[in-house]
Amino acid sequence: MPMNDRVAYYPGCSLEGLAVEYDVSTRAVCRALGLSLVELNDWNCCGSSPASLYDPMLSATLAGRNLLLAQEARLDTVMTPCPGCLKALKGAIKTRDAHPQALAQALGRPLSERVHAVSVLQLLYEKVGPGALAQAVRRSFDGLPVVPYYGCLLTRPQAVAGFDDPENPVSMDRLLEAVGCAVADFPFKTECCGATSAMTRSDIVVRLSGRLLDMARRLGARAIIVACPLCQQNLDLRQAQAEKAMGTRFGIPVFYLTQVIGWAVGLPAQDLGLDKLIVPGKGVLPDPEPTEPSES
Amino acid sequence: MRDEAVTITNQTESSLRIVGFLCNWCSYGGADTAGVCRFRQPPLLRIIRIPCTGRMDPMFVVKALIQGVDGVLVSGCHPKDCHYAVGNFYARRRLELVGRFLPFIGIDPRRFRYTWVSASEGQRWQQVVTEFSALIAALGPNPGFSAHVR
Amino acid sequence: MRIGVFVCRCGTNIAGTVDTQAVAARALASPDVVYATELLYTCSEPGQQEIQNAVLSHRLQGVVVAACSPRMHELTFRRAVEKAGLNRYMLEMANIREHVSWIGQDKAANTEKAVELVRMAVAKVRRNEPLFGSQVPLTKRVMVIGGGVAGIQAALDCADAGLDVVLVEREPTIGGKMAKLDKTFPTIDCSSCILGPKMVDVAQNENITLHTATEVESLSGTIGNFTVTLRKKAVYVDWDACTGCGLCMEKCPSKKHPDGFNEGLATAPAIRIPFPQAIPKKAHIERSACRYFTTGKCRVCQKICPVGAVRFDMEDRQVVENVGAVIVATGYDLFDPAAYGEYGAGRYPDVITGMQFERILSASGPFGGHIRRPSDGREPRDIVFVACVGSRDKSVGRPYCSGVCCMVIAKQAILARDHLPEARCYVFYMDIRAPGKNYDEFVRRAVEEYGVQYIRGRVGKIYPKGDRLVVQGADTLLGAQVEVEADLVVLATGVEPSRGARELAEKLHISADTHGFFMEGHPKLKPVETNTAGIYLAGACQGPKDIPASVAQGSAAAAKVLALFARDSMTTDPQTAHVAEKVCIGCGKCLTVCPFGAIQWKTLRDGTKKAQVLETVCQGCGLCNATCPPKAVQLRHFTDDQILAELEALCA
Amino acid sequence: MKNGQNLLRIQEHHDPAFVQRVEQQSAQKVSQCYQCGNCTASCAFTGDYDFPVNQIMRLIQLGCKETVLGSRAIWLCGQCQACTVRCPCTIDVARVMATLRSMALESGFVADKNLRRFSDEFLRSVSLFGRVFEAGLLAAYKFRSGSVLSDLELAPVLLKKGKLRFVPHAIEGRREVAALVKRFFDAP
Repeated sequence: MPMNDRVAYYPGCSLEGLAVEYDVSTRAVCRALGLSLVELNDWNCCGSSPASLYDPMLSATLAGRNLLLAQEARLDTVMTPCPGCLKALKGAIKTRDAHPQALAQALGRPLSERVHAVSVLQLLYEKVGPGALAQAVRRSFDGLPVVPYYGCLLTRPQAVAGFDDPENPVSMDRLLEAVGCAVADFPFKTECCGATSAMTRSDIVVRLSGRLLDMARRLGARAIIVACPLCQQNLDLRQAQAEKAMGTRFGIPVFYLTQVIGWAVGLPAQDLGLDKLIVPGKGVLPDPEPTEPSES
Repeated sequence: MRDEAVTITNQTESSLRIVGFLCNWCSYGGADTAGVCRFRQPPLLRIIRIPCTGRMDPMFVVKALIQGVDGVLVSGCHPKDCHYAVGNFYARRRLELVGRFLPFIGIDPRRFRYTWVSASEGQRWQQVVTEFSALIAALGPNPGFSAHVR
Repeated sequence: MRIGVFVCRCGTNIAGTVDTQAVAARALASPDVVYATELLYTCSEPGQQEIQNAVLSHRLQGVVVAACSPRMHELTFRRAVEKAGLNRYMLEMANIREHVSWIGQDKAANTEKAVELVRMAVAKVRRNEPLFGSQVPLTKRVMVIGGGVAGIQAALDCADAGLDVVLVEREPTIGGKMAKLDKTFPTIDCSSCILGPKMVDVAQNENITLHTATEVESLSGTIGNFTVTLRKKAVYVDWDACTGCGLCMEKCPSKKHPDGFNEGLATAPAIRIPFPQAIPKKAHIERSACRYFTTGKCRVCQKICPVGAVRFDMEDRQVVENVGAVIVATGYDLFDPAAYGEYGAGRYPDVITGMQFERILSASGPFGGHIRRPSDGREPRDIVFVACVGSRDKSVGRPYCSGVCCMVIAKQAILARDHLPEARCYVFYMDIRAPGKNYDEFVRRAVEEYGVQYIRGRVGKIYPKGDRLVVQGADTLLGAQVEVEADLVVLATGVEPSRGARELAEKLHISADTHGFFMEGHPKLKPVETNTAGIYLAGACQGPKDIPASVAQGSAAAAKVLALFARDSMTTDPQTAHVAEKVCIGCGKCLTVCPFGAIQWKTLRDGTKKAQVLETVCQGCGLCNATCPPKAVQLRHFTDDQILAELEALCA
Repeated sequence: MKNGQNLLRIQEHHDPAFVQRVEQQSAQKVSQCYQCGNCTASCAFTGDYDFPVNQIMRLIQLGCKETVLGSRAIWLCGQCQACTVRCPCTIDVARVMATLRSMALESGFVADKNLRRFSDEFLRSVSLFGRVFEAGLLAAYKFRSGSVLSDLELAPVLLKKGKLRFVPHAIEGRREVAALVKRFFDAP
């Protein structure tokens, strides 16, 4: 993956609001691990699914404007933590490759072929990697049983995502193992949580998210680790709804991957937005006192 | 089918014996086919392979029943399908006579049966064995000719 | 006698439900048994080695192997004991797998049964004697019955190897079903272009004697030496004289008779050459259609024939051929769709069979290769194909899959779209079965490139509406009833055994399955053999088959014949009847019952007549043995003594 | 079929232009679908659909435009890509579903009014601020869809956690963004 040292950062609208802790922790972790993020100046909404509903070109245009901002800032790699935004950015790149002139016309400027987009997971996995991450650990999770939940968009479809396995991705597993988690083989890693129906059909979301929570509990997970703001909301914010619908209690905290890594490398709780979780997560986190990294 | 197969386990019944005379070209193969298909059958039958039912000497049937075998089953090729063209026609005539003769020497003719099963009819073989075994089990041990004489 | 008993575990196949160790241990209680053991896989090389070692070290004279069916491995173990120096007939098998371990779960009962079967086998082998076959010369000629593509291939392969071949065909020409086909799947090459040269090869090959319009009347003898009586049917034309000029066809005043080659879609004269590429290209008279034969007047053909070949007085005649092997390749016929009254085949002229559509597609067909409706000659716009008409249908006695129709439909739909680009093709199917090389891809092409609309479901009814037909079916994928209006409906009729197959099986002493397809020797390992040595199968007479499979089987059967004929003589099976002259009372009953004429009279010096068995003719059925009043005739290896010994061992 | 249509007259219902349009716009060849059902097997929403995905594909093959565009299924699709990833014919099924949704919207078949309301509110928010203002969007959507009470219990939780901002973040380029959006709706 060709990358400059500096990486363009596209948070996306969710990370300004409901997923503010994902934004905070992503910035903190990247800083701590030596990745220099440059937030795109005056970025706009990627258009998400409503734009593509009306017209795929509208989606490509809205997302494409952000890629242009990166290009103008002379940054080739645009990183976004949100898989929804990532899909839109990659969609724009696909449109650029398939219909370069149509996109250039819509944007008013041509989009360079060098610009590409990655997720924060891919960035951490490929730029830092499990080995280096293990070296940086100051608070080991010490065998905490967790399940990684990638969600449906992060690795699918493969032709768009171009990263990890579409059905059984393992990059997050490896990173979590590096920080000491006992990662269970989660069969619902990429199953849909129903996010698109969140606004219109909360019964569906609650059913699908409840299924994920139930499986996590069966596997003995004490936390679910996610990389998508919508997944996090459905599992965390709506956990109480799922509990009510299923007549049970889960009490499983749902962390962003960046929060877990941040805690492991010794970042303070306030830098990671841990207080923003609805299902409290502090209880499962290891000893707050960071230790010096082991020499090797 | 498998689960419906009769299992005969009780003490008296486990000592029951049926002897089968099977044509090598058809019924013996049919019994093999039933085995390959794992069609369960009661364990009473002991098979003797013969080249053709035309080889069946009526004496074999009589001797078996006199010596105390509880049932005799002869099985060959379907009529008109004899490997040796006509063997089973002769067999049919002779075996028909044997059946009629048995009551005269004091043997229940139901203890003797002949039938036609081809090499491909494993399921039919299972059915024949299961039914005949059930009949013999119902009839109980053959008192035997020698028992009458003594 | 010193007997060894070997009880096979067959992995867990036997040992799973039979205590093989106990069976071996208890075998030692039988008289003469000096050695008994269990083996893991007796048929494996180490297993056989172990038997041979035991034969030598324990000086065994008889061997009992308790394992699978003798139909499976008797030959294997016969060879094994022979290698150790025993006569191969000093071996007996107890079938404790197919007849015991696989059919019962009660281990105690199974073990008891196995013990008894071993005891019976021991009793038998104690009375076995070394047997030796004799050598008989082979007649190195082969008869191929059926001149379709399978038979043609078999005949050509044998002839190319230098064998004399007698090719027998019931119809006046060879070519079979393939000659009627327009194109072949999945390559769309022209059927007659690839078959035609082979037919010509048959005609030109000096090693092939061709009998067309000929049927088999009877067969006698055994492998290596069969005598086949043929009936050459009267064709009322002297084929030695006929040049195939076709003048008689032009002049024949009785022209309106259904043309069988065109599946009744066209008419033909009473005297006819079946089709232009016929081999032999000779005229024959259809007696029922001929004006002379029906009214006693006409003889036009006889008058105009330039070579005077017409012979109204011709009669059927018998021909006898001696051959060493027979290849049966009688092919198939197609199901008569009249059984499906709801489809109206026969009532509605535009509901036709797949073979009729094949003729319509053919340039040599009734419409010169233009697709037209039989009713009004109009080009159809909507063509519906219906699969599984007489296949996979228990209600019409055809529970099996015909195997070829899916591909035939795909081919015909593609060709229909090629001929009529405006036409729309619909296919009602239950499953698409396309397992051959490039077959599924071909079906996908029909769907994706040619836009053929496949609808998964059967057709319930076909009825006329105006000058069109309404095909009422189902789309089970949608769970909906559907209707398609059609101009032409093609029923893909199923494959069934050739007319008269069962009667032929009787004549040849081979078996047929419940549907009438000939039975192969073993479903996996002897696909072209029959249970009668020296008679082989090729093509669809054994079961539905497409062209490549039929051709492959034709070649395979030829290879079997060539392997048989690679030697000059063969060892006969010594399991034959034998007469004890001193006991024989000369009643002659055995001569009467022997189906093979293998027993003849022998006059002793004192003038008394005794029965004598011709061992090379005897087939070993034992009918004479069962018939003989004083039991003078005994079938070797299945003597009364041997069978009764088994019985007594069971009763002991 | 689920919608009560008992008899399908194949030719009458076949709209070849519809098939062509779906194939063109989605860049997928629906005739490649051989109805294995893997999409339906993999779909998280099958139970909520009026037609399972494989039947949607089948209906497209048959050119049943009204049934397809009028179906509820196309609006419930979550675009999770499970069907696309697993399709043995390599058809991008999710993209076909998305295409159908756009076509339905354009042709006036709107089975799910709420989704349309939400999408409209979303794009309105984007046009106004350049970014989505979540709190405003939620309130506007809930109000317009008349489902003010649903998910009401979530609001206090979010408020307590400080996750709902009440002031939209308007970007400098918001007019540029609004123009981008507007052009697509003004286009003929």
